[in-house]
Amino acid sequence: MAKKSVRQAINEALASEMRRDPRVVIMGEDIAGGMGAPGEDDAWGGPLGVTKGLLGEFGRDRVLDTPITESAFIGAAAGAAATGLRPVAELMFVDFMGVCFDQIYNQAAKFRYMFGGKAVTPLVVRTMYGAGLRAASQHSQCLYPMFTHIPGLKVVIPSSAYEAKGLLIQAIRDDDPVVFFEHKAMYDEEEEVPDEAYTIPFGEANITREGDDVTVVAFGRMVQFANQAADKLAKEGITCTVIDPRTTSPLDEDTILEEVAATGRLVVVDEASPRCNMATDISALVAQRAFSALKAPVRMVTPPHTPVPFAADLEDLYIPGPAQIEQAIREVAA
Amino acid sequence: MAKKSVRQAINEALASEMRRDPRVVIMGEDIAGGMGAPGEDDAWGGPLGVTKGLLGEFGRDRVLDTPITESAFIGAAAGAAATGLRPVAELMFVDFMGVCFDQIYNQAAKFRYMFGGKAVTPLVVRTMYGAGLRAASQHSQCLYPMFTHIPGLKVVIPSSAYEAKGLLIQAIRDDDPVVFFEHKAMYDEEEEVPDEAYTIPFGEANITREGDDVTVVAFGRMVQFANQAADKLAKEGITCTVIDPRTTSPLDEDTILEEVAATGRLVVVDEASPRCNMATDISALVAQRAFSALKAPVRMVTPPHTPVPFAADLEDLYIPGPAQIEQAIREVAA
Amino acid sequence: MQLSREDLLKAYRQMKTIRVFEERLHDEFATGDIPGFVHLYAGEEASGVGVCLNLNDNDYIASTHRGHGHCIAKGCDVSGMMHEIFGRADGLCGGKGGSMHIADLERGMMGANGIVGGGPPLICGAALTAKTLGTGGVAVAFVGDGGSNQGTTMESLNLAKVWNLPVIFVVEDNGYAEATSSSWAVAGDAVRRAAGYDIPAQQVDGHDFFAVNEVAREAVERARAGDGPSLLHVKLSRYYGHFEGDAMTYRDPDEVSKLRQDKDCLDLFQKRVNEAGLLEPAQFEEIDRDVATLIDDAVASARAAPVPSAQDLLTDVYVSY
Amino acid sequence: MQLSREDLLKAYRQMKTIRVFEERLHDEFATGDIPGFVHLYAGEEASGVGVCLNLNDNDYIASTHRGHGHCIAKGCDVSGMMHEIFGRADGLCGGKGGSMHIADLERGMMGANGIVGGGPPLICGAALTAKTLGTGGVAVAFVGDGGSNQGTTMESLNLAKVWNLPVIFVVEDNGYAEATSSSWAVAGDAVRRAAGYDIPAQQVDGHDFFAVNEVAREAVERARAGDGPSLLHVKLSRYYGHFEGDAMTYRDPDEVSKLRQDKDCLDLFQKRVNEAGLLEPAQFEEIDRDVATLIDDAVASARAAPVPSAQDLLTDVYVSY
Ligand SMILES: Cc1ncc(C[n+]2csc(CCOP(=O)(O)OP(=O)(O)O)c2C)c(N)n1
Ligand SMILES: Cc1ncc(C[n+]2csc(CCOP(=O)(O)OP(=O)(O)O)c2C)c(N)n1
Ligand SMILES: [Mg+2]
Ligand SMILES: [Mg+2]
Repeated sequence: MAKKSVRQAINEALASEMRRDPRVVIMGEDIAGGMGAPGEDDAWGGPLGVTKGLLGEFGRDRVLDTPITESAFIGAAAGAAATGLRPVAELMFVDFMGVCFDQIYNQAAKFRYMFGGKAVTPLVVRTMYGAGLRAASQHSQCLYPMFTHIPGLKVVIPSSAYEAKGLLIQAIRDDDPVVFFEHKAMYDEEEEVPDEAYTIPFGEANITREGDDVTVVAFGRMVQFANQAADKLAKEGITCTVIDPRTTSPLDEDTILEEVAATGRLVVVDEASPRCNMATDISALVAQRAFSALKAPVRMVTPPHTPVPFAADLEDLYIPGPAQIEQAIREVAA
Repeated sequence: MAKKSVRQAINEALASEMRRDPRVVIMGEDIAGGMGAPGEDDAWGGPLGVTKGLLGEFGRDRVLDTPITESAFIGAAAGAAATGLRPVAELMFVDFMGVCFDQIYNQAAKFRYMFGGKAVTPLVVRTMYGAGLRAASQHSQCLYPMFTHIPGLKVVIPSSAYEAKGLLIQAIRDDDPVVFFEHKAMYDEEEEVPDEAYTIPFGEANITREGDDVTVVAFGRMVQFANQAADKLAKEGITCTVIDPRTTSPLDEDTILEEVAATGRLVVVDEASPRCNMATDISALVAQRAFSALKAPVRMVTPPHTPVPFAADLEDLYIPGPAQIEQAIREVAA
Repeated sequence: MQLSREDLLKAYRQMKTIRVFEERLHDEFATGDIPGFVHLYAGEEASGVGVCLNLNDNDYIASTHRGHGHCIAKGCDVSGMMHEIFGRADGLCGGKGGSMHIADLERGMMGANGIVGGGPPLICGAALTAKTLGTGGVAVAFVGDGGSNQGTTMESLNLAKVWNLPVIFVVEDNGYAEATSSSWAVAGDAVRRAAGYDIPAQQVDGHDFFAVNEVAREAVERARAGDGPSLLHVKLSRYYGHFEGDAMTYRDPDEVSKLRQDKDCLDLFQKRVNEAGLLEPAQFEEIDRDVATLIDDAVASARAAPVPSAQDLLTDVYVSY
Repeated sequence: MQLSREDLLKAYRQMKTIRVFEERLHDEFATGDIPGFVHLYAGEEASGVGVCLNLNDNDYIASTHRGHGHCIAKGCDVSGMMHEIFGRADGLCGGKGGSMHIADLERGMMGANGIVGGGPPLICGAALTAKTLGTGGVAVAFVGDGGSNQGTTMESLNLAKVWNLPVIFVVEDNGYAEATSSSWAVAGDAVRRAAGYDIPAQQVDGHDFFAVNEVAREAVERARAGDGPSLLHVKLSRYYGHFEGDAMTYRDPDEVSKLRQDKDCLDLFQKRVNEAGLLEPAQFEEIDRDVATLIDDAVASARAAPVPSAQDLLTDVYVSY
């Protein structure tokens, strides 16, 4: 099997579903690029090149560049989804949700309930998240806890190239509105990814390491850091079960609760701001439903309650890393 | 001391601060009403009459009606706050945050950090939240977990008229951006409220009941339900400490941790949607930092993971009530 | 264009149905049995009906918080609507949506909307679907004068033009957004705003069904021909408060009675049709009787209908979860 | 109006400073030592400087992601800016903001902004402060052609007009938003859009400092006189990619070199001033030398300056918490 980057995996997922279903259209700012300009078409293929090449195969009718009007085009994607298309809209950075969130959480997410079950809204919003690119406070946030908070949305956070392809294909085939989070620092990461289409179901966690001492739950980019910490500690005889829930909504509660029942210890790693985030969500789940199994305090590893700083040294301190995870594991294992 | 409604308490807080400080201005859709219309000025005084009468005393220069453009006027309030005014902007229903959230969380909340500590942004956003008025999915949400998630914001949820007045005056005098949540079903509730101005500091929880068996943490309208449940159970000899944190950001962690240390049992009551909400936030805090004191699983009492339904019976089922709180307390006390 | 007798009858029936529906809701609301926020469309009937008479089930509309009239004009089941507004299990949305969220996607009605300016982006999407799948459909966004100031609306004008979508924006300017006059809150005007996006636009007297119907026909034809979006600035009047419970002190005390006397769209319609001898008085009377029965029955059956059951709280959040 | 020699010298010095600052950043970025996203203003200098020459410290501007030029034109400390862009502890924002968030409220610079369309609402607020406190100040929002499509921008036009605020909206139309041409993405045009809100507006050649300065003066005077907002549609050119790293394949290969040759705002300025005999060549040369030294020193000292220390991560979130 060929090694492919996260970027390529996502691109393949989009291409395969566009080939398969003529109702799938993609849209976003410069997802092709070059509209009205004298030079090349498909000049950008997305701000970081993720959608490059799709214009050539599918044309301007299905690869839709947009003006900078997130409310209008994310809302249009929602409206198109409710009327027969299966749009994949790109919200370039999730940080920009503040100019268009209404169309996602009050419109797309609630159609089905408000309309008494009569709406089907197969919308996918792809979006970039996360720190690490020195992109500062307004281009580095995670914000997936806010989407997870909203009933009616599904939220996907792939942790690798293989995961990204399978989960994105699932998202496009899914009949509910899905927000798909791509970590901007992960696009170049490679692993083996099949050429053909495959799906990874939502709400089924992936256990990336098995161990006896501590259960570690981590999301997105944090999964690899958790694995690194686990690998290191394994050499000292502290073994961890590392869980990648893949989707925060739906959440595979059973796997988390079972694994905590087995180890009796929990560390949750979340790159999002610490208040009302996924670390609190998982910790609370366990404190309510696996309390009797717990042998030690739950430990949350998150950034501090600050905006994301610009300066490299500060940003590196801000992001939870393998060292902090390692220390948290040691603490609960002690 | 005179009994006053929450509505009147808020109105008095605004009036007292506008009298005290000419830099305080208020703005919002129909906070006075009647602009350009042939009939009465101050025709509405806010959609539910909360700001009624302020126009007469302070005039159109300080009581600013706005077009329906939340991004523009909430952003204007943020910009005005950063340049010398102390604006109190009304976001009529917090459900509308989706059309203007950027100006709150990417602009106002982050100025100080992004600008290296050189900005001061004394902005208050007053907003209505909560279910109970049959206002359906887009006019009944809580959403305060999303604001709590954002570093740089302070979040206030008063639980009564007395609390509302003191906390709002504090909010207006505070130098950071504050979002002030008013439960739409509580405006007519009365209690004794002093005529003069007073402040209630942020980050200091209020213990509304003291007991030995269970610690109950509740927010906003849920505080009274928690007290009702506690009163009822007290007659059976199950006594509760009920904590109203008053502000979710900053959060009085110490009081919560101390009280849980004393009772060993925790119930958290939150009207917000259950994922990544304040119930998970408090539960996780306790599971991490007061674990050894815990004698029973933490219990969260929240609505289900659904939008708010319209039909009265469904909405009544949706909202966490005293009966559910009572049952949760019984469970953890057992 | 001269409308067929059939169309005239349909138009009158719909306008009358809306009127009686809304006046009845006004009374029922006063009994305390209707929950929540209710915004009545009475007085504005010629707009919704005048526009929607040009549409079919293949076409979509997106409505506002003041949505009952648009629903009826687009062909939603009137009894189902009444049941919905009373919060009944067999309402159009199972009692989960209520007045502010009535929708019927099968009729091309994408929902009333609790968010001012919520509809225009959605309707761009319906238009995109029509364009992409070649359904021949068009899409209409109704928006108030107040809603015309929302950024979402203005962004949608630009997007519809840039994407050349079959959209008609109908700005229903009833002079007020809540208690605020549009003469104050709307700088410039809608027609000139549309010109700023190169979108053809016209102002029209919204009390005059025929005028609305005519400009709407042109706009719909333009859209169907692939010639892109249009905007109609419809000037009209609402007879009741912003929502039920509004004392309307911001209006002249006799403003509404004068409007009812001089500008009533139903009166104007009848007068015009009578003068031209297009329909018989008896035909109006028959419709009036039908409508009265329809609304009476709708209220009676809504009052008698069962409310949702407890398990309904948890359903319809996702297709699968 | 004929500018004073002092103003001419100031204008040239600022434009030149911006140019050299940006070209140097372009080179420094290539070394890999500048973190993050950097958007250069080179080519657009006549706009920021032409506008801001009419302003003083009492006035505010809100900028965009492409903010360096506006900062310099508004009088921010150039060395402090360079330190900030390098992420140094003694940068204008303590290294926490970087290129996309440089601000200096004391100079009336409300920040570059990472959110397209983020600035116009904020500037309405600065204008409200000026109006409410009677400071006599005015407020300028810079926004790109792309940003002119954001709902926040259009809402701000309406609010500024309705509140009669002393605001000037400056739409800097460099022909592109990222890789998308404004001729495609902007339906209609900015001047006609402004007319839709009854806001006086003018298009102006943004390569011509004098033209910009003149229309901006009128707009600023209108604002100071209490006559409300104006809009300027400034047509200009950017010399580098959207951000550093952009290969610009969407442009004609020789587009920029032609622009540099025919339309360079610094060249046009010098030519005009020389022809009119307003300044001596030696004066330009002196400024050029000063600027070269200023930027050299700024880079050298930025490179040598300490980075923030660990505890800085946690400060400046709140005034008190
Ligand atoms: C985003 C948003 N802001 C504010 C409101 C509250 N609100 C509901 S209707 C309304 C007035 C709308 O006026 P207009 O668009 O003219 O419609 P009309 O009521 O006159 O039909 C307002 C302010 C809302 N529902 N959504
Ligand atoms: C709300 C939002 N949407 C998208 C972006 C990504 N983005 C940054 S700059 C830019 C293009 C802006 O174009 P224009 O306004 O013309 O300014 P220019 O770059 O040409 O100076 C885009 C799309 C953003 N930062 N914010
Ligand atoms: Mg109106
Ligand atoms: Mg541009």
